[in-house]
Amino acid sequence: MTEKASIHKQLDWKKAKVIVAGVDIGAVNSKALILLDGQPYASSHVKTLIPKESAFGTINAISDKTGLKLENIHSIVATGIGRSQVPFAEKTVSEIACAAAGAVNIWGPSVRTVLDLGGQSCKIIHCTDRGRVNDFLWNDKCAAGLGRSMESFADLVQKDIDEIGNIALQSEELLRLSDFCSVFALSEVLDSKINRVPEEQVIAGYHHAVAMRISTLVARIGLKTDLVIIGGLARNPAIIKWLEEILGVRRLAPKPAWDSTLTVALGAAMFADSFHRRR
Amino acid sequence: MAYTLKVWSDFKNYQTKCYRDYLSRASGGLRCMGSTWSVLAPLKGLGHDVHLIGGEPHAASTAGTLPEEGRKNIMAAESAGLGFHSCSYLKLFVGEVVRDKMSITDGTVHDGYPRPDLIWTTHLCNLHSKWYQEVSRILGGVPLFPIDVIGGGAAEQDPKIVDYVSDQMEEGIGWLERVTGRQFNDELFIRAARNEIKVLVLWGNVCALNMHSPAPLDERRFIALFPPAMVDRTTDEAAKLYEDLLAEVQHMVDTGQSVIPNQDYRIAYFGLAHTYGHPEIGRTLKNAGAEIVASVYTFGTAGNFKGFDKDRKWSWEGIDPSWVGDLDLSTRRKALTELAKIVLAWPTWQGVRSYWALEEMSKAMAAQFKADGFLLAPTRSCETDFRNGYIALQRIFKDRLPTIEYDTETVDVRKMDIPGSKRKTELFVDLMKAHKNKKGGV
Amino acid sequence: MKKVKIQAGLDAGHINTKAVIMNGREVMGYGNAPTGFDIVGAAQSALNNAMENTGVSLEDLEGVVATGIFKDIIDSPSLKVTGTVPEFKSGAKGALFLNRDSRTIIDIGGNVHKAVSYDQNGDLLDVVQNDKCADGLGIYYTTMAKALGLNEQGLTKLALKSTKKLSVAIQCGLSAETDAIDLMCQGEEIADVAAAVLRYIAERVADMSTYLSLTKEVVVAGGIARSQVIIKHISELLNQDISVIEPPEYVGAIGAVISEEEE
Amino acid sequence: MEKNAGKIIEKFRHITENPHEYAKALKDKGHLLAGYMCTHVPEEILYAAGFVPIRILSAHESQAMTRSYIHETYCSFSHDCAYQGLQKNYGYLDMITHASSCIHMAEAFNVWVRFAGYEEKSYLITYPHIIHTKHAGDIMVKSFIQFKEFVEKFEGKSITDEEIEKAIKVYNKTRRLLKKLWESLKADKPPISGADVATVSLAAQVMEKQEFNKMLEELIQELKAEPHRVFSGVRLMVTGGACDDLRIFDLLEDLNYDTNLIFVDSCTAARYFWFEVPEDSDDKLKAIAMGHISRIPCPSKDTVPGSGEKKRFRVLQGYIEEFKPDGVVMLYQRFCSPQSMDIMALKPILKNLGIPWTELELDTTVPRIQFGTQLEALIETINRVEP
Repeated sequence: MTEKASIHKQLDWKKAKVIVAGVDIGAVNSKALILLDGQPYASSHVKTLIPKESAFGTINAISDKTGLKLENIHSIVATGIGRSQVPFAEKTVSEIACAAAGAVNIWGPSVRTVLDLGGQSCKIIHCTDRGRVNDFLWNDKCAAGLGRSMESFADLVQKDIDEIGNIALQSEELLRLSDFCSVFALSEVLDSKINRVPEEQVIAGYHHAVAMRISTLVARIGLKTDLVIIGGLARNPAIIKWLEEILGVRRLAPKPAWDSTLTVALGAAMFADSFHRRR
Repeated sequence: MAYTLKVWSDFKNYQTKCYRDYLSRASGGLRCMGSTWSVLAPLKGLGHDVHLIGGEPHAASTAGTLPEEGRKNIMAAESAGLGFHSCSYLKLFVGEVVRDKMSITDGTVHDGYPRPDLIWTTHLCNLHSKWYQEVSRILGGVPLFPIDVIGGGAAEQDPKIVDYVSDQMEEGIGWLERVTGRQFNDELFIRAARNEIKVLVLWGNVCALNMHSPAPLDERRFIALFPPAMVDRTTDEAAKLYEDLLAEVQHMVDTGQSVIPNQDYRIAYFGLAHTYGHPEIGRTLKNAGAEIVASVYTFGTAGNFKGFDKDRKWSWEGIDPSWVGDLDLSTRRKALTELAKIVLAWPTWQGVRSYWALEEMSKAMAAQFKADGFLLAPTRSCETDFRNGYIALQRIFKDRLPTIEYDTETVDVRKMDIPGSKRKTELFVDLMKAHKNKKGGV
Repeated sequence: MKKVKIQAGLDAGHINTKAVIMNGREVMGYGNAPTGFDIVGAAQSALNNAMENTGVSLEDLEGVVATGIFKDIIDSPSLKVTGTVPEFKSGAKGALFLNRDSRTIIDIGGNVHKAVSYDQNGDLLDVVQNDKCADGLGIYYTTMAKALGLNEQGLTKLALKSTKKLSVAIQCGLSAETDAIDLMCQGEEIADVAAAVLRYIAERVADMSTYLSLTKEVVVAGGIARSQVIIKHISELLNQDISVIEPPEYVGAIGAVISEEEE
Repeated sequence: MEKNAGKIIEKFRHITENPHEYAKALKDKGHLLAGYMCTHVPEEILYAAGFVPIRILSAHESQAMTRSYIHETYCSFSHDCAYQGLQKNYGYLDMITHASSCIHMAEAFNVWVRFAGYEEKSYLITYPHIIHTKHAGDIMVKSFIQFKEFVEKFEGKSITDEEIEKAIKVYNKTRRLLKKLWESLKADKPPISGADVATVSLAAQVMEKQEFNKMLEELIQELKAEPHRVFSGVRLMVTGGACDDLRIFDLLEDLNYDTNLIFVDSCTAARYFWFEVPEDSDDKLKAIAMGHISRIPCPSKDTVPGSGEKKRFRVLQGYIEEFKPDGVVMLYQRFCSPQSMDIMALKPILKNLGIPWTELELDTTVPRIQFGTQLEALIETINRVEP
């Protein structure tokens, strides 16, 4: 199971009064985040295979590096699609509420819309300056799996998932592909080879189609600024570029101190913190 | 040598004139919106200055003349919340209301959506009835009167349905008077009624002439020639247009001329316009001399034929136009009853609720138009008979005639299966060749 | 005595390009390569692969017959393409050559699937191809194997251990995938999820084949046909025993050579 | 000892989950069974002729074999109902009927008639698509007369007015009892769970009505004496299309937060029985038609002539006032066209009433986790949850 963990060297969990954790089991990746007295201490990323195993995987990745064990953590909240498979979680909170809380914590109280581009689903969340959700929209079934389909697309064109966005940005022109669903788009990508369409135009075209589909979903619930974009696809520069272009709104830039894919796990950790304090 | 129709430009100008008059509210008249699948003549009882716009022909011609504009309208409708699987004609039309713009057949885009005074429409499929409900809602409540036509096989021979439709139209006339504050003029209404029935009968005759070999017209021409019968078939000009067209096509038949001289393979077509018309797919058919000579969409959306006889056998032969002149339309009720019957007799209404009617019509089309192949193009997210029952039709035709089915869409190219349709069209041509060689013993 | 002629068949499909080298009507050896985006390159390496496996050099080849979706694209001189054959014809000819009693071939390709019925000479009777929502069965098969941390054969082995019948949505690969992941997150056994995934593929293929009047022997081709779970389920749905042609991936390439050879 | 109410509910649930077992038992007792697809069928006519009307429902197991009969973007409820016919799972039905409503269910009915051997044992009732008008009533009467003639010819026995009146009274009793059961959910702490009430309503559509009335009367008595399950949580109201999947109703009350399912506006629940047929009128079929006109309109039958308004929303706002939901769950079949248009118009109304909502796209399968997350996010929105 491929995993990676990053630790805040200056902090020492043995000295912390309150240790809480947020565990976000996503469709494609699972993440965990540890807070020591509200300070981010350790985080881990693990590829999701069997949700239960990935849950333990996120904690083990951290304990291997820090010695921090499950029993040392005062309160754990699980979220994400696999949250019911985290036996050691005290409570679960939806990834919608966690995304809003985490986003406002990272980007500040001006955030009003959080666009979560997860592996399997895409959610648009309206929230208050205190990170409370007041409205949200889940993608319809035909727009499912936009994140995972990007991985299938990368395999089809034999490119690495982390570079595919940059390749897309290099192409001025783009092949117009169906922005209705990924099955149609992927099938048209294959058939585009008949007309010998240059590869970067196909790659740019696919990114544009995904961005169009997401922007239609955003428009259905409305976009209130400031906008924050999180989730796996948020790391793809071409998706961000076209989303900002189509929506006519620039998102808040990612904070250097924060990996945006940890936003939901942070929200869960914040809930764990407040549950612990209220105990 | 391919024949070019003389009446071509008259048809284009007529449709654009209707739009212009509607937009400019020519002579201070009334703007009436609605489905062109409803009876239109009652609206003309309100005066000489009544201008119509119909959802379906407007969406179809916008997609044809301004595809990019059509695409933006569809996206705007989806962004406003219309279902991703709703009919694309509907989304294109409502998208214009959302964007506050309207495209015209002469390629211009008019800023500011012209608000209709009233909506007179029909309940054909669930989307039809709701299409204009949505327009009325977005525009803050335009008065709307829906006629529930129900439809179904041989409905025109079912007195309870004919009376039901006539009763509603009779009540609708009272509503029209209340909403417009105008006095209903029966003389104008009956004149419009006769024109409406005449145009529908004339169009049926034009289509029936394609039974001949060589067939004078093809689907591409039918697509361009039937919109006026949709937009406003109640005027004297419309009746004249179709009389001239019938005369010219009759002349083509008498002299053996055709717009498509090379017709090695005659195709019967159940589906909407837009995929077979795609350049790549159209070229495959043209290179093989395969032409669509009969189609339920262009024939049956606003056209009448002999239709069902007593024992429910269907015929695509035209009705003798002189029958229209002898029709007794002396009272409002009689005119409404004849109008109800003529609309209920449309092939498209027949197939909506009755699979047996769809089967009879398709078998008759294959036989009477001497088809070499049957092309089925169910329209994604369309509710009427442009999808209902098509899939199962393959089971009926499989052993009789080369038959293929592929996914198309009214106007939304995103949901069309261009690569798949191209492959299936190439296969279709091969199957027709193989079938003809085997049959011909070559 | 017919002069013995060494030819190659190249089946350039959406996902994989398959090559076969034949001496007259006798198969000498195979080669393949993922199609990717460089179609000519993929055809070249598939052919090179086959040449290496058979020791036949380019000069020995009297001709290369192309078939598959990209048959008209692989026209570079270095491939010496001498003719092309439509996919449904090469499928029928190849199936008949490998199994004399067969009259219908179900070909599950990487992206599209089709069924072809033919007479005793391999001449076309009828063909049906899948609808767009059912595109990408091959892509879905690979994606789901990867999502469960396995390869394709591993997915089938795992599915054999299934004990509980689960359902995934059936409209398209995307819906089936969404439901499969939801089932895993509900804590369902991964073997049962794998079985539901394979059932989805079998149902889509079987459903399409019901258009043809399946009388005589039905055979299945395409890489996915190696999954005996899918084959078993297709034959249950069609209540017709069906057999997998050996080797299932190369029926098209072989059929291309046979069609040209019979001309 | 398990409380009596619980036992009756368990019995209802068993019948709803094993409708074939129950129907075959009726058949063995000599009953004639008539299947119907949509609830616009005048069941009283069938009941008066001695038939037990049984609604054809889906089996919640996904299959693709109907994709070569019906277009793939038809709702999976129509696909599954069609599949039941092809699989002969309802082989015990003597006859099937359907009143034309949405086009997806029309296709499901057509598959039974054309390909599942019901050509001679079926009847399509011509039914209006705008139901709240006088003209709709007129054509319904004429249609019902023709349907009655078909049933009489099919059975070789005439149907008397007395038999129809008896049927009307039995069915009205079912409607009153169901309404009373649902109205018990208005309480802050309802005596019974919404999921159980939804199960009982679904059972009504597959059971012999007099037997059903007896069981439901007993249940209502038991509940008065001893509430079955009492708690007060976030009140959720469902509005949408047909939903015959009990797993959905169970999920609505099996979340990480306490919830009460307090109302379901769909044809598998309230729209089926929230009306009555006038009793003891001299024209029985006209009375049935008057009852049908007063129903909560199905989305495929809802355009008020003159304004184009959707009458269902007016009725829905009435239920919102009576049942006081905290949130609304829009439940509709994927690909359903009438629903997708209604939802657009319903959202602004809910916004004005300040009631949050979420949409669940129904399919053969229930993605419990995704739906659970959406519902919990809705509750977190209602409960104004923040860290």
